[in-house]
Amino acid sequence: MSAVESARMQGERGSIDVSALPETTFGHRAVTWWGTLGFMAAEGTTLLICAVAYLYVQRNFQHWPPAETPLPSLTVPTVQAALMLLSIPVMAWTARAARRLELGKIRLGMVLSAIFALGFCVLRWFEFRALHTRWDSNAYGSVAWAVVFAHATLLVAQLGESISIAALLFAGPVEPKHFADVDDSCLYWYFMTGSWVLLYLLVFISPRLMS
Amino acid sequence: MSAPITADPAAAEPEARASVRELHETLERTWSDRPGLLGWLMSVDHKSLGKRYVITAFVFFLLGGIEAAMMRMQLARPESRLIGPDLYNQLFTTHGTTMMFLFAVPVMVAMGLYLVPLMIGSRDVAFPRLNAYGYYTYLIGGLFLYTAFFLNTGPDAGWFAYTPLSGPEFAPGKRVDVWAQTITFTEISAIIGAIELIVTIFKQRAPGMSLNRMPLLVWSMLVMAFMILFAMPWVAVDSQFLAMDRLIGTHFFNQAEGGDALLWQHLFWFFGHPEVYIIFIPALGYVSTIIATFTRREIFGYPAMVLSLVATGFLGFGLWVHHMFATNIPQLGESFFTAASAMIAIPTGIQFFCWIATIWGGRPRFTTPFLFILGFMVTFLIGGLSGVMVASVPFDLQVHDTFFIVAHLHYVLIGGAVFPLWGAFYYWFPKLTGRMLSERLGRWNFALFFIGMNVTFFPMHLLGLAGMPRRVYTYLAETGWGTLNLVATVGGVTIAASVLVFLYNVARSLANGEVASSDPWEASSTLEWATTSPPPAYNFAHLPVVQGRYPLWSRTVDEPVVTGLRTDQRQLLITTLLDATPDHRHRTPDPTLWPLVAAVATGVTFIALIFTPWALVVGAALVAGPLIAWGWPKPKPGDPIVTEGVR
Amino acid sequence: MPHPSLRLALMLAGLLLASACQRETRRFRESPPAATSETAVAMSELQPGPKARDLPVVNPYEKNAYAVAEGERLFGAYNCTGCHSHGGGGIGPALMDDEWIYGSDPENIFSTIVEGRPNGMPSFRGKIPNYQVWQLVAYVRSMSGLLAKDVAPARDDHMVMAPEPQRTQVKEPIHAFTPAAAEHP
Amino acid sequence: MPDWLQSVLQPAGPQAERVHALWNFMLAVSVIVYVVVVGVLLLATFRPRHSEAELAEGAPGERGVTRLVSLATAVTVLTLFAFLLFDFSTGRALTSSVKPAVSIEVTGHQWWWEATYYHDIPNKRVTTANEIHIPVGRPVLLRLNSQDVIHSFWAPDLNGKRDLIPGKESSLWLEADTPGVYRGQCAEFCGYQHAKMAFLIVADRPADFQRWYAAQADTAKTPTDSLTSRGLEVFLTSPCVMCHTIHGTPAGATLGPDLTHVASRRYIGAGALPNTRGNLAGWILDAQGIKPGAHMPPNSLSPADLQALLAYLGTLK
Repeated sequence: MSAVESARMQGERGSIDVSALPETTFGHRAVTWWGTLGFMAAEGTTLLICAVAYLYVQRNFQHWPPAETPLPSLTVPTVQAALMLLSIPVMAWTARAARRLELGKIRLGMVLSAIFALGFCVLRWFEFRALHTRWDSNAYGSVAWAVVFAHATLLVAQLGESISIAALLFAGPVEPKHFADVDDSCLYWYFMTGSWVLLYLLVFISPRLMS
Repeated sequence: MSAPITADPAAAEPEARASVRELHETLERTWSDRPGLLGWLMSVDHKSLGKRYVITAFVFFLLGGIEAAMMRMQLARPESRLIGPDLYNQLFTTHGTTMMFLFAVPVMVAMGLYLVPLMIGSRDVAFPRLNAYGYYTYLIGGLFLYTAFFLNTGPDAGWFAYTPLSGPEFAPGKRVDVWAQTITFTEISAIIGAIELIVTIFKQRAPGMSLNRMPLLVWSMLVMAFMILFAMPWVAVDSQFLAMDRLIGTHFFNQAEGGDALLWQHLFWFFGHPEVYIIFIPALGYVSTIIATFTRREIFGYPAMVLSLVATGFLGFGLWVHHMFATNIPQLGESFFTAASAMIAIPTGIQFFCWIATIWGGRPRFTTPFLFILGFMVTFLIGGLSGVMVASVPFDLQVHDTFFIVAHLHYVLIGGAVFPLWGAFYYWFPKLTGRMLSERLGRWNFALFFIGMNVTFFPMHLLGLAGMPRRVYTYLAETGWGTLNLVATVGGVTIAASVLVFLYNVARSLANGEVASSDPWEASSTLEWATTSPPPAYNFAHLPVVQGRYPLWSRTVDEPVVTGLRTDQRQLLITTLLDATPDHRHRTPDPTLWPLVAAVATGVTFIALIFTPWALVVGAALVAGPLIAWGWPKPKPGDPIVTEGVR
Repeated sequence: MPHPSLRLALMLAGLLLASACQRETRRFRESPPAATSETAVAMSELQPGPKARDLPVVNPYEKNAYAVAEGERLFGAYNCTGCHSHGGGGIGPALMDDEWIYGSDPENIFSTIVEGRPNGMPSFRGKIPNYQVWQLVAYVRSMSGLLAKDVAPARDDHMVMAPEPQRTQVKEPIHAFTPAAAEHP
Repeated sequence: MPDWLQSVLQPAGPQAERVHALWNFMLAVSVIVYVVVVGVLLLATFRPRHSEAELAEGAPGERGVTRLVSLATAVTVLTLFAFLLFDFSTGRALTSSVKPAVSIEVTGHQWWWEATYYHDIPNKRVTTANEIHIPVGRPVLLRLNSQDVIHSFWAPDLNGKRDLIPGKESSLWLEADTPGVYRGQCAEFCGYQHAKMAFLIVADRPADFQRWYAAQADTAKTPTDSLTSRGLEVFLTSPCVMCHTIHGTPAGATLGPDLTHVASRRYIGAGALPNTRGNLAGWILDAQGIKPGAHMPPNSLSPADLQALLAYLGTLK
């Protein structure tokens, strides 16, 4: 309660004057950060469920992938994963800039993130082809597509967010809170890329270890 | 007790009075909705949205009840030809779906969205526009289900929609797709509601309301929100798998192509069991609140109560397989889930004992809310005990999927959730509307409901033991089930009567009910009773400062209040997570139409998805527009604008 | 006189009702569709009085998902798969393409089933109730994409033999050419 | 309590008896718990407290209450523990691993039951529907499969239920103590006629069972008089032949129940109707009026043909 006490000192008698408190904060202090965290929890659960389905269905197959289905090819997904890891420091840099309220830098950062996200989406298209199976050929195809697709929705969402934030930073009236938005967007970015690395290991590497 | 915190114009000296009135007017201008229908549609106020949420959920409760009544009519006599199997299957499926997805969970979330900001002394939820989006998504989902139902496209594979019966081969047409998409709608709104509650409770508590001073209801809402966050996605994904199996020919549940019918059941029940506690835990919060008020005693053993809530929340995730005992699962697994299912009785037991201790120590006032709480304890206990019984595998294999289970689940859900909820309606109705409900009618409502509920569902225990399976549209006369079914139907009529009494009571009170003071129950302990009934758009003229678990009881004369929040724009006070010390001021958005537009776009997308997968592509674009418009800033003069080179 | 927008809404509702109900009704107690004599197609060109085209037969099941699903079930149950496989063909001709030896109209297929055809197609006269034949007709036509997507069956719970009717491309049905025309091309 | 057609409370086999004992135990304990808790609750609510003095004196101190609550919790835990012990012992007792006297393959269909008794000699193999005969006092193993959707096999008087999941064979032990007829029905929602998907388990004395088995293994008797032979013709030329088998005749379709010995069964339509000539006629002409949605189509037979058919089916003992 010390903060309350001190706040009361400066305020009029019997009241806490909060007019001196800041209006923009970052990280766990800000509500939007917690909101982002909430959505990450829900979407993370969704990805987890797809992974569970993938492993559950596996028990019905002698061969994984099934006999006549080739292994998923590695090139594109690996490039994708590498690119994602590469993008993390860029976003970290952007986040730092945002916390220092450096408009110029975060403009650059969000443009870069938009480009990255666009690249991810394009690569994702080829990742679907890299599975060498169709969603409707058998259960293996279904779960493999499900995992990759579920994560694709994150990519598309992030692409939309990056583009609109970038557009806002250039065109729109920038308010202080938008620095916090950029910061949260970076947080989401870590989740998006990090979760893919795991799913990449599951869908593209684990079948190799099995066969 | 003591005067409401809202500075009362009549109190202070003339000039002070003038300034106070000015303060109220400015706040009113800043926080109230725009006038007219458009303003109503644009509202992002947690109170007006919360009220709509509760009313919508209650309407769905009535619809579900009507379906139940029709089923009871059909089952009243053996070999009855009132309703054929086709309609009957749609009825019980829609009844279950409505009660679980359109009533029980939404109404609990709605009560939270209305009450929590008031109880923790804040002015709105964390993300008001998201809140509006969540509500409209839910509304569209519900309307969608019922439109389909009246178009003879009501889902007919059971609210659990087991594959392959719900799959593409055995469920032709679009009925099951309607079910799957309804689920998606309600999951989205529930998850949004959960995030709202978590963030609001974490970051917006009045100064001094540290975690260990949070009202028990707020605790229960917090636990419920976390359960929703981690349970709901399971059924959302599951139902999407089903929709894909039916629309684009995937094989998630097609045994012949390596899929698995049991995968459906595992994913469904991993949500389905926590669901029960999502419905039950907020009810525990109502019980604690109401008991405290009407015994004038602090709930005994606050730490034990909180720990029990949290424990229930965790254990709730460990029981899902006890819905699948009949499907050849390994012995070891069975034993584990039996033990877990029995264990969850312990935290509930602890809370029961604490409540009894509280009542013992106090002097109860037998108001309608308190009666409903007594009704809760007497009926729910039966459901709890039969719950421990069905945790046993051998016994469950006998009564699983029989009317014994129907009896059990209704004792748990009606006894455990609807009784407290009804108590809550009577308790908070004055706060929501500013008018009291009639106590006399309230007693009738309670008596009829209590009798009707037990007459309807108690015989079903025996019916189940006598071999009557669930979800049968009729039965042979020689089974001997006729009498008990008739009794149950009579009970159903009694329940209907009690509901009518309630509706009449509400109508009467709204028309010319006794006007409610800010604290009509005298001795309420939580902050929502510190402001007028109904609360002003801004909830509190000065945000309160909390000095105990029961702030209105521990209040002193020169109670400190919060000053210095801007009154000319919507500003919230954000406090720290653990001990709620003031941290910063948060600008919260003004009313807008975009959440509604976005919700409609979402709705169109999901409904179109029943017919073509391409709806996803079109829909994504369709939804993106409103979302961007929704987030795009419209600064007013005087708002800080950042320009190049800011530091 | 209701408000125009209201009238529009009512019209739309009516439309929805019509389509949805046609698709979703489950009619268990079937009386065979009217106007469907077992021999819907004349075996002879000659007819009394002035020459007139006989009216096309409407198969009420082609807008009803349940009936088409029943057709699919019967297609397997009565072992049509034995010769036609799952539409891919084998001993008998393929049914999922747009080639129709005896025409793709409902009445042509009906009489093919009831009367049988030379070189192998047996006659099911008296063995399959009329309404079930019409359900089979609807399903057979769905296999070559001649039915609305929201009515045509989706995948069944077996190994994938052929793309499910729901996603077959709609093709222009080739209409019946009479045996006479067949003899003198 | 009335004498139910099928009930958990009138066990007729060792498995059901054990579960019944478990139920009695749990019921007794639950009643005690309920009475005590509600009793204390009512006392707490209505105990006299006219004056502050009475209010205070009736209420034990903080520590006293804490002690009481902890005690109650401890009792709860112990009770649950007792439940678990009884439950696990019951569960273990039910998983017997003796050699079955008879092993029957039961297949669930929408909406009837097919039962096949395998035999070393192929033509001694018996297929019947909706009426399963077992020798009394012998452990019987059912191997459960489904042809379409999930069903659940449940004969409450004999044992708990077990789901029939397509593509996943499951098994269930049965044993009847006394000769008699025990009814059961599908317990997992399986579509339009889930309500009318019943079966009978007939427990015969071993000798009677052997006699029954021999009769069932036999082919249908060939019609002797003109009427019944006419009936057979009707059967073979009407839709009947598309779905049903009668061993010893050309009829060999397996979509519907095997009718080789249909006249020997007590019910038709999976427990929908007693097997009388009149009911059978109604069933043949308009099954949809009795079981809407079932796969048996209506048949338009001339009165003469119908009589002949009924006469013939009547001979299939």
